Amino acid sequence: ADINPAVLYDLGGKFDKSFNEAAFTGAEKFKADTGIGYRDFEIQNDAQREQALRNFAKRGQSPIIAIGFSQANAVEKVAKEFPDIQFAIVDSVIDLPNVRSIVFKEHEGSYIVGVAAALASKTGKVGFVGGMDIGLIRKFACGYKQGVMSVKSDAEVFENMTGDTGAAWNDPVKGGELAKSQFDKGADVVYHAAGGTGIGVLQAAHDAGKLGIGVDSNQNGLFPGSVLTSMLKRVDVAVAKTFEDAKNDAWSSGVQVLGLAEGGVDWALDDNNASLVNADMKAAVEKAKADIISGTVVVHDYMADNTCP
Amino acid sequence: MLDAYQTLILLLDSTLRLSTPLLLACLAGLYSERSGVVDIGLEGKMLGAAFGAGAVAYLTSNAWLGLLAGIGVAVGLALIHGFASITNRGNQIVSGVAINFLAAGLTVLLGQAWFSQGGRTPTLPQGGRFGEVILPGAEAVRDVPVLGPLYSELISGHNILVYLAFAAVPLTWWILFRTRFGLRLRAVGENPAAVDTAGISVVLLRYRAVVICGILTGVAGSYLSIAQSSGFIRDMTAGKGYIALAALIFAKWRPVNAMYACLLFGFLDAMAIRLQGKSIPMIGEVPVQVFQTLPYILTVILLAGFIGKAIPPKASGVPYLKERS
Amino acid sequence: MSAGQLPRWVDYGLIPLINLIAAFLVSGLVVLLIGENPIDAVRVLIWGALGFGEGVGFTLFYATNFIFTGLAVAVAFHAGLFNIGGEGQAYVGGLGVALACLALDRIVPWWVTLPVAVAGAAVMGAAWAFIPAWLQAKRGSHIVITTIMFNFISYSLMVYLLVNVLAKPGSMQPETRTFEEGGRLPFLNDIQSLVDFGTAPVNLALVLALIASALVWVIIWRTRLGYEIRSFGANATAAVYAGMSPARIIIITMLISGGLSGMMALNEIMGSQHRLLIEFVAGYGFVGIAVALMGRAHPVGIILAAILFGMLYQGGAELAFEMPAISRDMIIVIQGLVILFAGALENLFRPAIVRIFTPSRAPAVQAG
Amino acid sequence: MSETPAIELRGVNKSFGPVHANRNIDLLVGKGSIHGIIGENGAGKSTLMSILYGFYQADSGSIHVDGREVRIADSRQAIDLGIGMVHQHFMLVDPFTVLENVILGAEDGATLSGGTRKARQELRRLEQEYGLKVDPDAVVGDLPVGLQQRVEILKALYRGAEILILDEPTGVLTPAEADHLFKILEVLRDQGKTVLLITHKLREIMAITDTVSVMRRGEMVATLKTAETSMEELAEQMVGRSVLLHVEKTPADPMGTILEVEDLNVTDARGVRVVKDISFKVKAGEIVGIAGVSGNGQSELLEALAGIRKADSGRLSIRSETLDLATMDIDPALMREKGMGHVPEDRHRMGLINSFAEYENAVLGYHRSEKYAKGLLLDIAAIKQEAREAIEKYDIRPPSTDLRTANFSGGNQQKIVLAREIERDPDVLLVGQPTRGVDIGAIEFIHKRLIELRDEGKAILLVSVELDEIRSLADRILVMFDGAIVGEREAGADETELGLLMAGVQDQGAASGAVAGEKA
Ligand SMILES: Nc1ncnc2c1ncn2[C@@H]1O[C@H](COP(=O)(O)OP(=O)(O)OP(=O)(O)O)[C@@H](O)[C@H]1O
Ligand SMILES: Nc1ncnc2c1ncn2[C@@H]1O[C@H](COP(=O)(O)OP(=O)(O)OP(=O)(O)O)[C@@H](O)[C@H]1O
Ligand SMILES: [Mg+2]
Ligand SMILES: [Mg+2]
Repeated sequence: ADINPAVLYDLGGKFDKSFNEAAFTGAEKFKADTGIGYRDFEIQNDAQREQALRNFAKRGQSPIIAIGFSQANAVEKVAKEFPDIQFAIVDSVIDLPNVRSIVFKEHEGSYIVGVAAALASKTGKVGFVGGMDIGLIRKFACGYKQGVMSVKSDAEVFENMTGDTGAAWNDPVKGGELAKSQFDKGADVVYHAAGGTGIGVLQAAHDAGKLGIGVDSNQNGLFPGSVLTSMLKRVDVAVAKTFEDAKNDAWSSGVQVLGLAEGGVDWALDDNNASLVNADMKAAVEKAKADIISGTVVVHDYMADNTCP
Repeated sequence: MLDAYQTLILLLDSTLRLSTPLLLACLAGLYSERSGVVDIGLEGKMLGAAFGAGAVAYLTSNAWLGLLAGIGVAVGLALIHGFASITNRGNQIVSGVAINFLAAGLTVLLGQAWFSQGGRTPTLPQGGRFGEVILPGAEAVRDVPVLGPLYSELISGHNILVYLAFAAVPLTWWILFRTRFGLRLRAVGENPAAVDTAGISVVLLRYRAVVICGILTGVAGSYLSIAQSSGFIRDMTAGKGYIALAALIFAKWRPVNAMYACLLFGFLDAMAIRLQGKSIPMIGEVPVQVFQTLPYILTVILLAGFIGKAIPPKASGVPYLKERS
Repeated sequence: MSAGQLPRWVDYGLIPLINLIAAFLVSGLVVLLIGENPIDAVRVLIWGALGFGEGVGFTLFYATNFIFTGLAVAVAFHAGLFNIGGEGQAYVGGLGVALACLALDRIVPWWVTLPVAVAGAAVMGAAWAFIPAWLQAKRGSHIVITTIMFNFISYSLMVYLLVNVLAKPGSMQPETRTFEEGGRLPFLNDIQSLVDFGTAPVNLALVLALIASALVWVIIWRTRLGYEIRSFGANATAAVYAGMSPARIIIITMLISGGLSGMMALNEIMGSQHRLLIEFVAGYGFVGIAVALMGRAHPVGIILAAILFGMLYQGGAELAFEMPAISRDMIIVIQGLVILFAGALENLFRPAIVRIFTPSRAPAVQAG
Repeated sequence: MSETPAIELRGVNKSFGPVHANRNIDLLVGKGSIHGIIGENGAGKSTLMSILYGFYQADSGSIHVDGREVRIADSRQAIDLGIGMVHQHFMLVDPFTVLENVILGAEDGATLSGGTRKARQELRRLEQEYGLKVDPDAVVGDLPVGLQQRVEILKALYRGAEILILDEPTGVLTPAEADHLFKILEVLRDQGKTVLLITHKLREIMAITDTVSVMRRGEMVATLKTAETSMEELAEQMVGRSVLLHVEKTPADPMGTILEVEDLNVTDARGVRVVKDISFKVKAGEIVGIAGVSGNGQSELLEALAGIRKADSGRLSIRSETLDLATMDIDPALMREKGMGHVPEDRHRMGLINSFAEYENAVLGYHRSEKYAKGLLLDIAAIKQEAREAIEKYDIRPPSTDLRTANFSGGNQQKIVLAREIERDPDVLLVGQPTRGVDIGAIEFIHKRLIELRDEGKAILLVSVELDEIRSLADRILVMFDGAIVGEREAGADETELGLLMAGVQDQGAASGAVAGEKA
C-alpha cells in the first residue's frame, strides 16, 4: 500500500548516539531501500508530544512511530482520536487496536555482553555506567550483572549513574570520570548505557588501556581496539520492519517483544573488535545466547518486580 | 593505610581534572565582573568554545589550532556581550541569557550542518587532542613511597591546559594587584566615574576585561572538548558555567579564593563520584541521588556556615551612564 | 522634567517593535544560510503562533508558564534579589500539585481539587525558596548560589521520588499515574466557545496566571508590603531607616516568588500532562528570567513578553514541523536572537529614534 | 592678573535631554587667582566645571586655556592641560588605599611597584609643602569625609594641576578644616596656580576669593570683584530676591524634659567603641546642638537614638517612657511610634529612595500608618494629597508629586525629608546635617522652619558639622569628640573655644596653638 510514514523522537533528539538515532537509521534505511520518504520531528518539551502526533495524523501520515517510553500517554490519547491511523511505540506497551508496541529485552542483550565482560576481565572487576537512575537503565544494569556473575560468581560489578537531568545523557566528562573511578577501583571492562555520556566512558577506557562496551548501536568503531563489543538494540530494524509491514499490508498491532531470539538485541562483532574477542570468549557468549534463546537460561527482568537478584 | 593513601591521591587527581574547567571559567568571570560586567553567559561561551575547538581540532588534527578556534569563538561571543552591555548599556543578565541560547542552538546547528553527526564533532584524530604531560622524573620516582605517587600521579600526567589553568591563578593575582591594568580594572568595577575622571576610558577598559573573559572561557571550553574528551557533544558544558559563577561568588571575586572554591567543587564532585554505590556504615544502602546531590548540599552548608557575606564589585551589573539624555 | 521625552507609544510600542524586526532580520540571515526562504520562515512562524485557533492556544499555553516564572523572578527583583531558582521551585511545586491531584482526583470534581492543588503548588514552591531565603536573611549566603544549588538538589529529589516512590508499579516511566477527571483543569476549549483552541492544552491555569499577574501588581504597587519590598530593593539602607526588617522582607518576597514559580506546575501538571513526570519544567524557569527582565518586572510587560516567548515556542515548533531543514536548534538560535535584540540591545536604535522624535534644539532660542 | 587669563569660556551651552543646564556661558578666570562660583542648587555650576574638566562635552562654545583654544574631549586631556578637579561627589574608589587612588590613571609604568614608590615620595613632599597629611595605606572608604576630600586634592596635585577646580569642597568640612583648606588654596595661588571654587557659603567667598561669578538657572548672571561686592548683593543676584542671611530667633523658652539619654555606648561594625558613656537631656522648646568634627561618633549617636543601630548599653526616655536601647527590641518603627522624628544626615543614602516618586518618599517610614491604609491596600490618593500639601507648605520645586526624587535638587530633596519628618508632629526631632550642600535660599527656609518647630514646644537634637549653623540655631551646645561629650556651652558660645573643644583640646586654659582641623 502507499504509506506515508513518520517518526517522532524523544527529548534526546535524533542524534543522541542512542535509540533515537537508531530509529533514524532505520527510517533512513527504509527510505534508501524503498524510495519512500518519511517525516520526522524532534520535540522540545512534553507538550509537543501530542501536538506533533496530531500534526502527523491530521496530515494523514501513517504509520506513525513514536520512540521512547515517555511517548506512551501521548500515543495512547492520539491513537484513540485517529483510529484509522497506524501507530507504533518503541519501549512501551499500549493496548489499542491501532497501536503496535515494540519492546526489547535489553536485559538479555546486557546479559551476553556481561558474559563477554567477565571473560575479558583480568581483575574480576567490571563496571557499568548508566545515564540516569531510572527503571530502564536499571534493567540494563541488572541483566549485565547477571551475565557477569554467570561466568564469575565472585566478580565485582561497580555501578554508577551520571545524573538526574537531561544533561546526564550528554555529559562525556562526567562519564569519563565515572569510568576512571571504576578503573581506579580495579575494574578493567566497563559497559555504558548513557547515550552521549557513554562516549566519555569509552574514551576513558581507551585512554586507560582498558575496555569499554558500547550500547544501542554498534560503537565498536569509535575507539577501535578499545571497545570490546556493543550491545545492539535493533530499534533501527524495528522501525524499518514496521514501515515495511505497513507497506506490505502486513501491519499488525499488539506487542512485539524483541529479544535475542528475535534478533532484537545482540552483541556486535566486527573487524574493530576482532582482536579483542578470542575464540573461547566467542564460544562462551554464543553459548549463553543459545541458552537464553532455548530457555535454558532465564534472565531476570528488573522491570518485572523492581528487583535484581 | 597505603591503599587509603593511593585512593586519596586518585581522588585528588580526579579533583584536579574536574576543577580545571570551573577554574578557568571562574577566573574568566572574575575579570569580567571585576570590571563591572556581570556575566551569566559563561556557560554559553564555554559551549561555543568547546564546539569551535572540537571542530577545528578535528579538521586540522592540531590541538593548538583547536584551542585557538575555541578562544576565537568565545571571544566573539564575549564581544557580543560587550557590545550589548558596554556600548549599548543593555541589561547584562539578559545579554548573558541570550548568549547561552545562541551558543546552545548554533553549536548543534553548525555541527549538524558540517559533520552530520547530530551536532557532535567526530572523534578527534591523533594530535587533535591535548595529551598528558609527563613531568620530568615522574616515572623515576613513581615507586618512592608517599612522595612518589604524589608527584607522578597527582602532579604529573595532566594535559597542558590543567597546568595553564592553575598557572593562571597567580598570574591573575599578579595582574589584578600588581599591574596598572589590574588597578584600573578593579577601579572600574567599583566606581567607573572615578576611572573616567582619572582620564581613562571606561569603555575600552571594560572591553579588554570582557575579551580576557572570552579568552579564558575559550580555554575552558576547549579543555572540555579537546583535552578531557575527544570531541564536542551538544550541551556538554552541563551547567559548569553556572557552577563557576557560584564559585566566583563563593570566592568573593578573588583569584586565589577562586582556586580554592573550584577545587572544593571539583573535590565534592570527585568524592560524590567515588562514593556512589558504596553503602554507608550505619545507614546502609543509600539512593544514588543522595550522592548526585551531595556536592550541592555541602556547598549550601559551607556557604551558610563559613564564608560571611560576599559583596560584589559595587558597579557590577550597572551600565555606566554619565549623562541621561 | 526629564522623563517622557519620547511619547509613550514610541517607548513601549515602536522601539520594541523595531527591535523585534531586527531580531527577525538577523534570524532571517541564519535561515538564508541554511538555504531556506526567510520570508516563508517568518510567515510560518507567525502563522504557527497566531494564525489559527490551535496555534494561539499553544502560544497561550506556553505563555502561561512564562507568566508564572516571569512574575516569580520579577517579584524577587523588586526586592533586589536575583532568584535563579525558578526551575527547581517549579519542579518541586509540581510535587505539590501532583500530591493534591493523586489524593483527590477520584473522589471530588476538579474545582474541589483546584484550591488544594494551588495551595500545594504554592506551598511547595515557596518551601523550596524558603531555605535560600532564610540563609540569605540570617546567614548572608548569596541567594544566587543557593538557588542554583537548590535547582540541582530538586532534580535529584524529584528523580528519586518519581523512580522510587511515586512511579506507578511495574512501569518503567519515572512518572505518576495519570490523574482522573477530578485532577484535571478544564481546557479553555471546553469552557468557552468564542475561540476554538482545538486540541491545544491551554487551560484554566491561564486565567490563574492572569489573576496572579493582577495580584502581583496590587501587592507590589498598592500594598504596604509591596512598598517595603520595593524600598528594600531600591535602597536597603533607607529601608532600614524607615523601620523595615530586611530579614522579613527577604523571606516573604522569596516565599511569594517561590510560590509563583511553583504554580507554573498547575499549567503543566494539572492542566496539560495530568501526571507528574520527570523534567517537566524544561527550562521555563530560566526563560522566566529573560521574560521578567524584558517585561521590565511589570506584570503587563511580563504578560507581553510571555506571549512573545509563547509565540516563539509554538511558532518555532510549527516552523520545525513545516520546514524539516529548520531544526529545533534553529529555533533556539532564533529565540537567542530575539532575547538579544529585544532584550539586551534594546538601546541600539533608541538614540536614532530619540533624534527623530525630539525637535532640533537651537541653543539660543530657549529663554527663561 | 592682567596678562592672558588662565581660562576663558565663550558661549558654552550644555543640555541634558530637555534640561538646558548651561546657557551661553562666558567666563574669564585670571591666572593666579581664586575665582568663586556661586548659584542655587541646579544652577549648572557642576555641569560647567565638568565641561572644563572634560567629563561632559559642551554642545557648543569654546574653551581657551592660557589663551589657546582647546578641545577637551575627556578628562585625560584636561589633566594633560594641567586641570585638576575635586568633584562634589567624590570620585574615589572606596575599597582602594589612598595610594592606589592617587596613582589611578597616573601609574607610571605597566606595573605598580615603580609608580607606588614614586607616589609615596611625592605624597610625603606634598604633605610637607601643603600640610596635607594622610596615611597612604589607609583604605579610603574607612576615612572620614574630610580626609577623603584631602585625597581628592592630593590626586589633583599629584598630577601637577595648575588649575584646580573644587566643587563644594567645604560642604563636608568643619570650620577649622575649611580654614586649613583655604590656607592651602592661598599657598597654591601664591605659587601662581589658579583655583576655581564652588561653594554655597558666601562667607567663604568673601574670605578667600579674588573674583566671583554668580549663576542662575543655567546662565551666568554676574562676575564681580570680591572686594567690590557684599554678601547681600551676591545672595540677591543668586536667588533673584533678597535673602535673610541670619537666623532670627527669640531666646528659647524651654519647658520640661522630653528626651533623656543615659549611659549610651555604641560599638561599630569593626568592633570599635564609637559612642562612649553619653548622657544628656533635651527639653521641650529647645534646640540642643551637637558640634563636632565629622567622624567623632555623632552619626552613630543619632542612629542609635533613631533605633537604626544597636547600642551596647544605654537608656532613652521619651516623655516619661523609658526604653533600654541595649536589651529591648528597638527599631526605627518603634521609635517613630514613640514620637521621634529623624532627619538623617545623608539624604541620598538614607533619607530618600531616589528612584521613588516624590509622594512615595513623602511617607517613607510612616507608610504603616492607618492614615494611608484603605483596607489591605495603600490609600494612594490620601498619600498624594498629603504630599501636595507638604509641597505647598515647604515650597518644594518642582511641585510634582509624581517626579522621582532623584530629579529634585539637593535643597528640595532636603525639604521633602524635612516636611515628612516634621509634619508627623513628633515630640522629638533628630536632625543631622540639615543644610549640607543646600543653597542659601533653602537654608534660610530650613532654619526658619526648625525655629518654628522649637517654638511649638518640640525638642530638637541637631547634629551638624557646620559650626555656624549650630551657633545660630542651638540653644545649648554639646561638643562631641572621640565618641564622648567633652563640653557643654550656652548658645552663642565663642567660635574659637568651640573649635578647640571639637579638636579634643580639653576644657579651658588649653594652649592656643593647637591645630583644630587635625583629628587626633
Ligand atoms: N548627568 C546629568 N544628566 C542629566 N541631567 C543633569 C546631569 N547633571 C546635571 N543635570 C541637570 O543639569 C542641571 C544643572 O545641574 P548642576 O549639577 O550643574 O547644578 P549645580 O549648580 O552644580 O547644583 P548644586 O549646587 O546643587 O551642586 C540640573 O538641574 C540637572 O537637571
Ligand atoms: N546623572 C544624573 N542623571 C540625572 N540627573 C542628575 C544626574 N546628576 C545630577 N542630576 C540632577 O541634577 C540636579 C542637581 O544635581 P546635583 O548632583 O548637583 O545635586 P545637588 O542638588 O547638588 O544635591 P546634593 O547637594 O544633595 O548632592 C538634581 O536634580 C539631580 O537629580
Ligand atoms: Mg553641583
Ligand atoms: Mg549639591
